[in-house]
Amino acid sequence: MRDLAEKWSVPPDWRNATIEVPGLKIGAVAGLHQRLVSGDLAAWAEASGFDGPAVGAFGLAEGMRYSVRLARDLLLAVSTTPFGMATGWFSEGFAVTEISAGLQVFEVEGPALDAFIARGTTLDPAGPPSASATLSFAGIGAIVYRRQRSLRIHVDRGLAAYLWTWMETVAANIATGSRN
Amino acid sequence: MQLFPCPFCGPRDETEFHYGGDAGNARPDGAEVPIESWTNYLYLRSNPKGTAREIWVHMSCGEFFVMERDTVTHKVLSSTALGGEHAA
Amino acid sequence: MSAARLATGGSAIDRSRPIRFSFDGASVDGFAGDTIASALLANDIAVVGRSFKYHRPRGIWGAGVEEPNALVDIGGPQASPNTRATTEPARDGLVAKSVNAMPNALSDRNAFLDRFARFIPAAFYYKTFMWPDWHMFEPRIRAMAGLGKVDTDWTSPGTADQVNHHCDVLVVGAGPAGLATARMAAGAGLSVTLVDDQREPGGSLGHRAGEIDGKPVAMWIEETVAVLTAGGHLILPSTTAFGIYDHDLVGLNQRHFDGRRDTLWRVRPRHIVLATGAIERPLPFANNDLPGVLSADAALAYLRRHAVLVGRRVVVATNNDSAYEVAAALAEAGADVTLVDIRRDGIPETPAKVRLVKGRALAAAMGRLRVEGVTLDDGTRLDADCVLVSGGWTPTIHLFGQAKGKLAWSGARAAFLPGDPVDGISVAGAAAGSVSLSEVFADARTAVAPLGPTTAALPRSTGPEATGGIVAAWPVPGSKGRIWIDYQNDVTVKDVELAARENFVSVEHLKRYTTLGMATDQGKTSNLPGLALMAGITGRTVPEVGTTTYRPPFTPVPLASFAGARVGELMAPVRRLPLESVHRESGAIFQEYGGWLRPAHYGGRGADTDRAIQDEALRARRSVALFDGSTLGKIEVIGPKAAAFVDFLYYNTMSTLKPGRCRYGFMLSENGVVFDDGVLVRLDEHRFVVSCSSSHVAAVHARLEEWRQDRFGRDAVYIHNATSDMATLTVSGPNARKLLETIDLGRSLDDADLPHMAIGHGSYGGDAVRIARVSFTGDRSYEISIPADRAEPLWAHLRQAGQAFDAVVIGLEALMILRAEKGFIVIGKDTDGTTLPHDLGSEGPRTKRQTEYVGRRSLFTEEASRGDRLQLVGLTVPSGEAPLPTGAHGIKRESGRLHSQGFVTSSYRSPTLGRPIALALIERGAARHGETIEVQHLGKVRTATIAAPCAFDPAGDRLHA
Amino acid sequence: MTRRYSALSLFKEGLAGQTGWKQAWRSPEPKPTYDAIIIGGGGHGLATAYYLAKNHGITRVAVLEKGWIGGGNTGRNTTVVRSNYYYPESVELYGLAHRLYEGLSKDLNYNVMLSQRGMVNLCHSTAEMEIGARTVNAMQLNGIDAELFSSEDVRRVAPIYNFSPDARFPVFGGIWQGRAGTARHDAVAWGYARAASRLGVDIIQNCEITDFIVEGGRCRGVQTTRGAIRAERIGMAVAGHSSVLATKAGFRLPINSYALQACVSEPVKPILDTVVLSPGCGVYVSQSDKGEIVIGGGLDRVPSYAQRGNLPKLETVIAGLLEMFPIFGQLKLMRQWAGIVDVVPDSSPIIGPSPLPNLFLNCGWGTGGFKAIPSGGTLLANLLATGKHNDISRPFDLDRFASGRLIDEAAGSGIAH
Repeated sequence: MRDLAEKWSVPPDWRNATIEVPGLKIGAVAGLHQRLVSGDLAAWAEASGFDGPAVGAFGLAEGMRYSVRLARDLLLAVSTTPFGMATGWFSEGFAVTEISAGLQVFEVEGPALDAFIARGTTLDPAGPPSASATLSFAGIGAIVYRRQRSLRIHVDRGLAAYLWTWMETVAANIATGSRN
Repeated sequence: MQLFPCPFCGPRDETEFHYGGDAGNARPDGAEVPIESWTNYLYLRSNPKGTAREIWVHMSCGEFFVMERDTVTHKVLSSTALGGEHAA
Repeated sequence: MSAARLATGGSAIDRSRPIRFSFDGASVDGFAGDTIASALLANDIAVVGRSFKYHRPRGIWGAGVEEPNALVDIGGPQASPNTRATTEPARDGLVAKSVNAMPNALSDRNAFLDRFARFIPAAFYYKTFMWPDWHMFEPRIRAMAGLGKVDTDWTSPGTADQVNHHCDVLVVGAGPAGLATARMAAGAGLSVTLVDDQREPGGSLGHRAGEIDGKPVAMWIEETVAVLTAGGHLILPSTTAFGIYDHDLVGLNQRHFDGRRDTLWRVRPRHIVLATGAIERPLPFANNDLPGVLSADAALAYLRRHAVLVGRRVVVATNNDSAYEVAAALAEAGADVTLVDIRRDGIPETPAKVRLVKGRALAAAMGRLRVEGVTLDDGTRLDADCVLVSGGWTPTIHLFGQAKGKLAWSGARAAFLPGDPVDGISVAGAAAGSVSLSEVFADARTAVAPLGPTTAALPRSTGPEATGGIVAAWPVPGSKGRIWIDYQNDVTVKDVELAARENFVSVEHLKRYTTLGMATDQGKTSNLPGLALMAGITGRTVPEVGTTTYRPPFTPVPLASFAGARVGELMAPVRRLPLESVHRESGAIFQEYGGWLRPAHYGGRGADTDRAIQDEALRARRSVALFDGSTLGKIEVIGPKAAAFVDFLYYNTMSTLKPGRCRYGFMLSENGVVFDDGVLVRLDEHRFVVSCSSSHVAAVHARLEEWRQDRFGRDAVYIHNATSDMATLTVSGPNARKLLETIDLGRSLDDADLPHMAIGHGSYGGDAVRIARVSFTGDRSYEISIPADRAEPLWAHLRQAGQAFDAVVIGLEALMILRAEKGFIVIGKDTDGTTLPHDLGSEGPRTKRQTEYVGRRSLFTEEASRGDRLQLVGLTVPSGEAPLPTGAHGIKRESGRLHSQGFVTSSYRSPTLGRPIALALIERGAARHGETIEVQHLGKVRTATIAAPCAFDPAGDRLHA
Repeated sequence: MTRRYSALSLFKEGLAGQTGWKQAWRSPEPKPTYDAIIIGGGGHGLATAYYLAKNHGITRVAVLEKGWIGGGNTGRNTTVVRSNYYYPESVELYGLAHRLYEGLSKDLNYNVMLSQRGMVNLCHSTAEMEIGARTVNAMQLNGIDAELFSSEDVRRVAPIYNFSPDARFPVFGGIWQGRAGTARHDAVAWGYARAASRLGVDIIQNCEITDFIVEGGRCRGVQTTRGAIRAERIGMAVAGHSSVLATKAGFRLPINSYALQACVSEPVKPILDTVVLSPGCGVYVSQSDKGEIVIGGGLDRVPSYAQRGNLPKLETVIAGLLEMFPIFGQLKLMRQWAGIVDVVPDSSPIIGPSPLPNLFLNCGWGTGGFKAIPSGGTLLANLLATGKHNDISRPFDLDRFASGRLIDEAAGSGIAH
């Protein structure tokens, strides 16, 4: 029986992994605190101080702590500092679960960003806003929004290596296409 | 490639959705329900050629909703969140 | 010499860049800008291929995508069988070979088949080869099949790029209609994407005369392209719109000529303009398939674009006005031209230096390997080395048809035109039946009108205008000689007559019976003449006969374009463990299990595999084992009605579970079948964690979400899938607690504080950890869950501390042995899609539970209550025998035949017990412990004795040892 | 009399310009009454008519076809014939069809080009090999010519498969059935039509059912676009549209209609001799006698009656194909189409009386109807002639959904659903 470790590429060390081609720079974002929050989102906002609007697909997230809308009653709270709140059920009507280690975050930037997006999803980034930032990207479910001039992608930790290989392939395609 | 309107997210690619059966197919509860009712619930389908009312789930955001569409022309007629909530 | 390159001219070729390629082994010279076809013509290579069935010699017919004859196999890294020579750029060093010809197109050893043509008409194979048996004949017939050859040594030069694209207006075709439409749409402030399958824009303007806004057409094209480019609009040359799919998604295939694979574009425009032009039809006359019979328009294209004069003594046959410009141009270029028009009246002025024969049609072309002359229908014989025909124009409305647009028959145009408008799609130019540039530009205005006012002026045709003036000249029944309708598939008038005679009169029957229109050109030149002939034979009108369905792709599209990057690793992703790198360093051998890449065992390759696994299992029982169980599902159910919710979702009552405790249970499908099993953890009053099987996480999550929204209400309970947030490290074995007590986990591990089936909270290195005392091995076990990105130090610590206890790291294979010794099942392995909970010995909830749960009613059907259901058992084998093969069936002998009475689901050698063990699903098995049955595998029969599923520590003492 | 088909008659006709052939089937005007009506002029309907006449001597039979015969799934499928099933009930059903196929060309005097070049269902892991063994053992017990192939065996029958160690879905082995293969789909429909017509059956094309005539609680005939046609025994075999007719007849079926896509490459010289199915890649593939690579995959995701191909599914299927056969990366897609299939929860057909007396069902074949045409016809003919099941059709009655006795081949492969 073949050892499949030989077949599947070794997942990179996210601490220093980068993809760089003309027009595109891709890296992993470390150290973000992330939580899933469901239920009465207004009550959550009041209790937590996450009071900005929750961004949808390709929305622009701003600040040190922000919310990304995943579903009608579900959001992802993202912060560069610890939350300082418990998880579980809150009598105010919301539920909180830790997910910091569960979602790997990548950041993509550069003049070829539009070309990169066009290869990842059929959703039109210039189209009408779409309320949830979860969408099918590179053939898998992902959370996709903008942060400053780059694109942030959160993906299930188990699929991060797949997305990385996909991004390497696509970045190479974009680079070859623009060279010709 | 069809575009289905998720009541929450708006139009998304058909690959983000999963079909969930006939709308209005109420589940009869209990170990004693007549087997005909249970069989109807579990297996029998309207499967209309033309306008259909169906349950769909938008797998990206997890929304279950009712969609009316034409099974021949693939024209989407409406989509409504379960519980009567509509997208803002 | 008949065809030749002229000394000057040729708008498409660059005489400063000569190229050389090979065709059928011969060297062919050309210039950059040549197609393979134009270069072959320039070298007077008349026979370029052989037809599919009769192996008739065939020459180039057209100059575009409609080409039925000139197919070549291209070799090398860009290998592509059946490539149209008329659209393939000639490139230096390219190797092309004719298809379906052995050894080459000129002298094909199967050419003799044509002499037997009368015995092998359309569909002859249905009528013969039945005796003695089709199998006797098929291999030889099969060997004749196909056109080009697959290069078996070829390796892929990479994957195709795929791009999603959005725009306001997609214009298909960059001829006069497309260019005008694009420019006016751009002037309306819309984003425009303009695609064309040629390398240069212009369409028919590239070789037809005209003048726009007082300028030569070339200038107008250049200016229009410049306006579009400056406006940031996308122009894609060498790009074919091959299909319109649901909700107006348009598929494009873009060719590159730099070694890259083609690019697939998925375009979602707000509006589509089809400016796809029209394709010239052949005329019916005997031997109309001879090399040297060309489309008149193609001859003009070769002349003006490639400076190739296709013949010296040229007969131009026509039923419409468009061939007059061709005749004039060829005469001008030095050919001796006779124009034969079937019409007598209403015809254009005879061009200079052209002989006109009016009111006459061609009866036959003569010649063996190429045209040597023609006879007219009055018997007149004309010498010729080339016959150019124009049977009228078929608008290219494939995409309109694909979009379910209805077609309308136009007698005046002798063609189907787009009928009732289709939302979101306009058709303009020749595709809409327009002939003159003025009409074409009027179409462009109509096409963009619904899109809003435009600042761009409508172009004006200021030169001579083309006229139509067609008199239909369809093939007619009873014609003399062999008249080809479908060139590539060798369908003649007689074949269509035969189909009609045998009642294959429906247009779809005609197509399938004769194969008309089913060749690689998909009938672009043959469909309309074929159905017009069927109309003539059956006394119907052409629209009564109707057309066949238009299906994608418009022209063949490389399979690689559809696959895109989905090759190898990217074709179907596997999930990766947080500790994969650590396991790699530890020498783990990985396998794929349920969509995860996981260590199967550590060390031991090839022949040593089994020993390594046995060793891991044995040592796990002796002292303590470490196992990475991170794939186990961890779906949180939180909310005020969480307890009622899990009660409904599980077969077992779960609401009675106390906070801090766990319970094993089944989830059923509504048909009662066991869908998943696992441990439910109750963290507190309102919070549960569903530990589902690794491969079922997504499906279980979806089920929970569905019942939540559909039955319990959105605010009753919330579902969070946190599976990947934590790694789960399992410590199992008699010394499990001792090992863990050497590590500070921030809490007591005393059995009073953390009994079996309880969970406790602790910490490690500042991180909160959750410790669950559940066991899949039957030994005392602790599952420690820690944030996935912090698991590495704990794992290292466990391994280091484990050395004192002779701890062993085990992979999934050893775990499978350990759990099977205990009779613990794996869903989907020890169960199938018919297994009900009571088949697995779990009868309690079915008989006792009074509350509702998923799948409940299905447990009381006639089938669910049968006495002879397959039930989970253990199987033992006689001492000294090898393990039973998994998948072997228990058999019984009834009425002289063998029947299955169940099968082996799991089977291993147990190192601890020193004997094989097996789990099986056996008919009435639960009541048959001790009974010996026969077991068959691949024809061999053995015996086995039915036993309880649990073979090791049935009392469960080791959980507490 | 229709001329008998043979090499000799073809030769004689060749000398006479092929002008002496008669209609393959007659196209008569419908009569007001028949002994039996069969709705649906596909393979199953035409076969039913043929076997009614041949096996039961009932020749006053009309086959009513909405469009043109063989124009539904019979003319749209990927032509695989096999009987490698797990459960004894399925083996009886498909085994009967397979045996009838083996004699069909001679029986019908129409060459249906049954090409028994074998089929392999690949196994891509140890776990799949174990299921493969379970399946092969069950088939062997049920009398099917199944073998468990090793990876070397697979290499022998499909040498161009991707045997690279880096293949996404490496081959561990497979389930082989040597008698499996393909048949020419159109010829099956036309052969049955010709043979049935010769026995007196009226084949009425362009005749759409608009309603059922129900009197005294029983079905007594049908209203059609060509007038009322009455009979006391009515069978329906309208795969893909079964629910539409059921609705007209006043009942529902456990069926959803889905598009099943298929596509072919351009024709190339022979390169693939057998039928190969890869569950991992989600593709089955063969090469036709014309040289086209014939490609099929799973169902579309969206219930539909639109007979058109769709892009996402096509992309998935082609990606799977190229993973199986990387050298097909040279080829081009020539044609893409779709048929509408009846999808039943247990993926087995429904054969038997309908809730409306006198109306009998032959539906629910899912993606596998073509291979079952001879038995579907035989069994529906038996039901129409006798009003009763025989042992082979009994397990496939509609009543299995209430009793729970489903015949779920996917379940037999360990799939819980």
